[in-house]
Amino acid sequence: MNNYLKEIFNGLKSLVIGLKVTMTTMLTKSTTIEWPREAAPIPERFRGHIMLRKNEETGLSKCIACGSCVRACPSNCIQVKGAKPEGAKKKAPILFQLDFTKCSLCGLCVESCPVDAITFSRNYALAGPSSEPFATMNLLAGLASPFREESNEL
Amino acid sequence: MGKGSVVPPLIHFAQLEKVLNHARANSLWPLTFGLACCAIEMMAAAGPKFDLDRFGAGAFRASPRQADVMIVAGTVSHKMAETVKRLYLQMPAPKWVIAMGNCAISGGPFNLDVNYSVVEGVEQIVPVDVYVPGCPPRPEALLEALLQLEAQICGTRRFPEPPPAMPKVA
Amino acid sequence: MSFERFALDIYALSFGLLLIQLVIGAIMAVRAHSLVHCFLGLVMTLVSVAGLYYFLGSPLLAVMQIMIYVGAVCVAIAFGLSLTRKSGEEGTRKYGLAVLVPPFITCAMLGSVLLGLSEREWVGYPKKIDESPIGELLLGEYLLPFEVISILLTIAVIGAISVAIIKRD
Amino acid sequence: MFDSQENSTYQLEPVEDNQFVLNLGPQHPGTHGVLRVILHMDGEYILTADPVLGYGHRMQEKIAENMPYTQILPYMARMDYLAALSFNQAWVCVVEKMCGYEVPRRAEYIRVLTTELNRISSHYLWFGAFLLDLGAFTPFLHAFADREMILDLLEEVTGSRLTYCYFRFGGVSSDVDDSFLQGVQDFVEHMRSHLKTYHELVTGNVIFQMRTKDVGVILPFDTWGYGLSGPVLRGSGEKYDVRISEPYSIYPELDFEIPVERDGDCLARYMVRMREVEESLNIIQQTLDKMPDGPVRSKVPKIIKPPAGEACMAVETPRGELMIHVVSDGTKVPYRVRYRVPSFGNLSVFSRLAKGQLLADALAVLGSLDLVIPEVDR
Amino acid sequence: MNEISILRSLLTIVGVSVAIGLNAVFVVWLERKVAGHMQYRLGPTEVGPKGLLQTVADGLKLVSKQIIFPSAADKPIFALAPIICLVPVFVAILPVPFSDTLQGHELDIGLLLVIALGLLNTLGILMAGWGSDNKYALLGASRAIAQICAYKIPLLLCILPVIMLSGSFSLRGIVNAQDPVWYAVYQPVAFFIYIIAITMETNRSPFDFAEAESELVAGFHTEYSGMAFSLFFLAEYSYMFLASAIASILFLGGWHGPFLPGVVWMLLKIYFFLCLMMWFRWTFPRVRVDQMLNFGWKILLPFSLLNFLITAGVMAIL
Amino acid sequence: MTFIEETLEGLDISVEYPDSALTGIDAQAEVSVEQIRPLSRTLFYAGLFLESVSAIDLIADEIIEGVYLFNHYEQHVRLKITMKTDRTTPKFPTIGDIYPGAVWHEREAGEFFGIDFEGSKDKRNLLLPVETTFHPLRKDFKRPEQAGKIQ
Repeated sequence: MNNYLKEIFNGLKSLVIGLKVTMTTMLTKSTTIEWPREAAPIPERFRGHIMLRKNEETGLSKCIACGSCVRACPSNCIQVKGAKPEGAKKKAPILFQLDFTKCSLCGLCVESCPVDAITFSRNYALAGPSSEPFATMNLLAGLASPFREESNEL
Repeated sequence: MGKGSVVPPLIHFAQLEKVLNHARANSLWPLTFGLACCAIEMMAAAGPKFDLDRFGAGAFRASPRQADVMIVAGTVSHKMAETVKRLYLQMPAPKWVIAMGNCAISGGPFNLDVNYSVVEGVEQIVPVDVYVPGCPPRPEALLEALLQLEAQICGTRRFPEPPPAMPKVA
Repeated sequence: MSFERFALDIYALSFGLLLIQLVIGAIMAVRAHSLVHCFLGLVMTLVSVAGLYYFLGSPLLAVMQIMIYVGAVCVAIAFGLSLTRKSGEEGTRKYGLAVLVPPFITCAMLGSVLLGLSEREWVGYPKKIDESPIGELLLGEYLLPFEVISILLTIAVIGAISVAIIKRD
Repeated sequence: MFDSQENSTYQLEPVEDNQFVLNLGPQHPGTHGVLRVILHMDGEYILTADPVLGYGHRMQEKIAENMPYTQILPYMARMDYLAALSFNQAWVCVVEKMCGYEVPRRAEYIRVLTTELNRISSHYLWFGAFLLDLGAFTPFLHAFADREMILDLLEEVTGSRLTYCYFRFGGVSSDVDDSFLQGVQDFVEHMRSHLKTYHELVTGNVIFQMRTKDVGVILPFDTWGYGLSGPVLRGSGEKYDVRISEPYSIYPELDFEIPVERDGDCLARYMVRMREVEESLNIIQQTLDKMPDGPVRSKVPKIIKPPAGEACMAVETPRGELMIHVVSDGTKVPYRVRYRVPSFGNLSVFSRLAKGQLLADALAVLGSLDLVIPEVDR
Repeated sequence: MNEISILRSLLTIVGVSVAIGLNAVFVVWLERKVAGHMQYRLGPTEVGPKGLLQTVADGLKLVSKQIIFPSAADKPIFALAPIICLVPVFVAILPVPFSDTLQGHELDIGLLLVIALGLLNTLGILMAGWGSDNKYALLGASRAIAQICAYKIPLLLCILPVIMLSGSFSLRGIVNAQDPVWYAVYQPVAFFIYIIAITMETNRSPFDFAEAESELVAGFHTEYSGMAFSLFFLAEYSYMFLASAIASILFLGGWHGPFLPGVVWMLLKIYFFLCLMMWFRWTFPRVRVDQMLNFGWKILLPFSLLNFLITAGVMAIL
Repeated sequence: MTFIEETLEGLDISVEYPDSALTGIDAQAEVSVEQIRPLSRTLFYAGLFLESVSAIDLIADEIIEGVYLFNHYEQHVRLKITMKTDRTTPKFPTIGDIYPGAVWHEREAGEFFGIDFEGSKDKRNLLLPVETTFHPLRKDFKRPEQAGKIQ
């Protein structure tokens, strides 16, 4: 009998302690960030889809179309075609297409690039009514993300 | 209406339909349905930091009968394809589908030469309204997909465009 | 048409609807193929009877009817249903002379009721009945039978539980 | 083969009069993903439970046979997305073992630090999901609020929130900075004090105790018969943890306990995991204190060709022992890779545990096993 | 009977419907807000000011959604179940006095009526579970039937002392009988058990077996969509409202209170109970079915019986 | 005398001890098909747990090699047992009645390599759909035509 009452009492006590926790939570400030009205900070190393870096002098991409990123990619999502423009010493890409819908964001292509021409964009909220734009991303056009540009700058 | 909603509305008045569309757009109850990695980000989107419930989409329903939007979050295998289809058919019209993550869009990193098990794109099974690429996409991307779906239903976008990525301030 | 008359019509109409509901429920209770339909027919009948009590000026009886029959008895039956091994179809129905028994009983009862009523006067509204004597009688003069009945019910419940437990093992 | 009628071709055992078949999953809130369990039930009691796997099968072993060693890395994270870093670690360690690569000490410390953070985040998600199975919603989001802190920290170094691809052969892909270490330090302090509220909200709760105590008891005989590992095993009194028994990385230099409970029920498994969180905080604190300076990546050849032969490497993931068995034929593609995943063994004991249980209890047991279905299915 | 009484009845019906609807809209919103803040979140914010229109949007959406009848369903039963669930509340709320003047219909036996009609909810759940031809729904329904046995008897045994103390079955009479001191003071044990019992009665967590999401997907309403589902939703919140109103009448002195008008006091007390139930729901894990039955029979029943006997003894002596 | 030697005493099995620092395997042995059942029974009573049952398709030699990995909770010895069978009709005896956890491993190896585990009560596919007939982990496996597509 004593045990029975004790059990009930302890049980009730534990329930009250639980209620106290939720009540304190209720009174503390919520951690919600009201996106899209405000934005959470995105770390510097954030991996969006890849994009090409601009060569500051020429304004063209740094890419030399060596194809090492194509070889490094586990899921075959990069297509590069290069050609030697007339009078130039190095090859330059004429097509640099990314199939972002196959990418796993591993970063192996960025690491494999010998001239540091690839980097991660900072597009963190991509969505669209069709998968086509994501499957055929022409990274040479504009030398930035084909989506909103302003979000690419650090 | 979602791409796959075959049942026409019971009543059709332009003004009423407009009001109803706004109601639908602001109360998109997702189906509790996770397939793989992206499901965790889907949960994170419902979690405290991002809180899907702000847009009225936090009421995850376990029964497809009560859900409005199916978030296909993860890899769809051939074994699972039948179930995905059936779940979609079990949902009452009007209904929508969000393909979340690269696996759901095209098979993603598993879309390989040796592939024998993964369906390359959930659009083969169900009509998709919004695609969210990423592996996995950040929860913001799912929120953005939801807002885009909302805009699709209403015809106008009520919310601001996604803000640019802010660096962390030390 | 006077308002009085209108109200009386509404009254009569609801009464009639209740009666129809009662009959439908009763038929469903005996004729339905699935056990659950029978059960729901029974519930319908009992609720309609409660409605009749209310219309006949005894809300207490009506409420008690719902509480005891719909609440207690029907829940017990529903409990029984969920314990039954096989739900749904029974075997083939056999009709014989037995088919004549219900009509006979029905006619006899209807006749006696009509006979009894024929000497009464039809009234528009029932008189409000004072229910307090029921309580006084139950807890005074008839206390012993009342208690015996409740003990019987308790025993029945305990018996039902023990039967269920034995079946589970 | 791709006939979609597969569901109807299952040969079910005949159902007796008073029994029925309940199909739990593949979409069911209690199965944590795409697991399907065919239950034969008598009322609320389960007679037999037959898990059906493969709804998340992603050909991991076949992919590994067709990819160079480096390119398998991102796939490891997708196998167990909750403990991506442990899986990363297993893969880089096994290749390093085969090729004999050196790993700088700072890299090892960073690996352990991030892996243990990952372990805590995995345990928090489990905590939330388990309580969700028991019908409590709030602990789930409390755990998520704290988990977000870890994800923020890890995103800062790895660049992704969930499917990290951070470790490389001979080190890690990038160094950590002081602000990250400070952030971890703050997190450890916050968590040490905040863990108390978890115990107040859940552990002490009488309903929680009633739901988990003496439910789903794993008998000692079953532990090795089914090849259990991880907290599921340690909840049954076996002190087996790869970090101690087959030490790898810098674990021998660290001082930590392996929590063990004797009862083998859901509560024991719960307690093991909660105590493991504390131990992980301990480990993280030690790595922070001892963090050496130096490079984080040693030179390794670009194309990796391990000598012909084989190697086994086991690591302790949050769910138990992950063992990778690689057979190399000397080319740049492995000949055969076998993943021995912890949840596979842990799930196989479920049909034994569910027998004779109530449906609610069986789901609690399923939750307490901490399953990641794509890991089971690979 | 005259025109005024008819008008009064019509007004009552309209008033009750509006009150129940508005209350459900508000309580659902409140619940989502409370849940959000208990979980470091915000809850609905974007639809209407502070998300107040969220439930309106949900309601409109549900109304305009397709209703699916499962092919093997027992159609009449399936269709009737949500109505059976909801209608009794409308009747049961009639005798509830919200203030000295605001009452649908004064009835001597108001309390009995409320108790009797409270039982019909379970019938609706049973019909829903049976009619939808779904094993989860059927399990949910059979759980609801088992549950009713566990809470109903302690519930009645807690109401009995109140009836004995006030000597009335009329809700108005009970309120007036506790003019200076609330019965919650005289009857703390009964009050406490009553709160637990109404949590069980309204199928709220930690006793929400009939729809236990992590076990039975959505329990008895697994197969219901659109409008039919929203009726169940409405019924649940209306039952909560009704149970809270009865609780405040029985134990907290109904509309009595200083300074503010009676209706405000009554609503405050009702919302106190509603918030309490939400607080429980968002804190506790679910109890197991057999544990709940044990709890009902082994803890609630003896205590309420003891309380009842002691009350009777004390009253006999005094 | 090491733990493994002690355990395997009396069974006619020659055990090798590779360098465990390099391979992670403490002991390995190749056995004949008849020996696996008595061996695994001995191992079970010695308390070794089953890490994995799998196979390797050695297509050059036209054989399939079964690989059984055992370990011990307290002694920490990883024991690798291998067996060979021919590639056209691969057959192994089941150990599922000795190690209950082996059933799933055997079902998996069965569907992936087409190995018949004789005596096993449960030979259904584990991960692939039940009606699948190909064996994806065989080296000569070609991607089926309809893979990835749904009609």
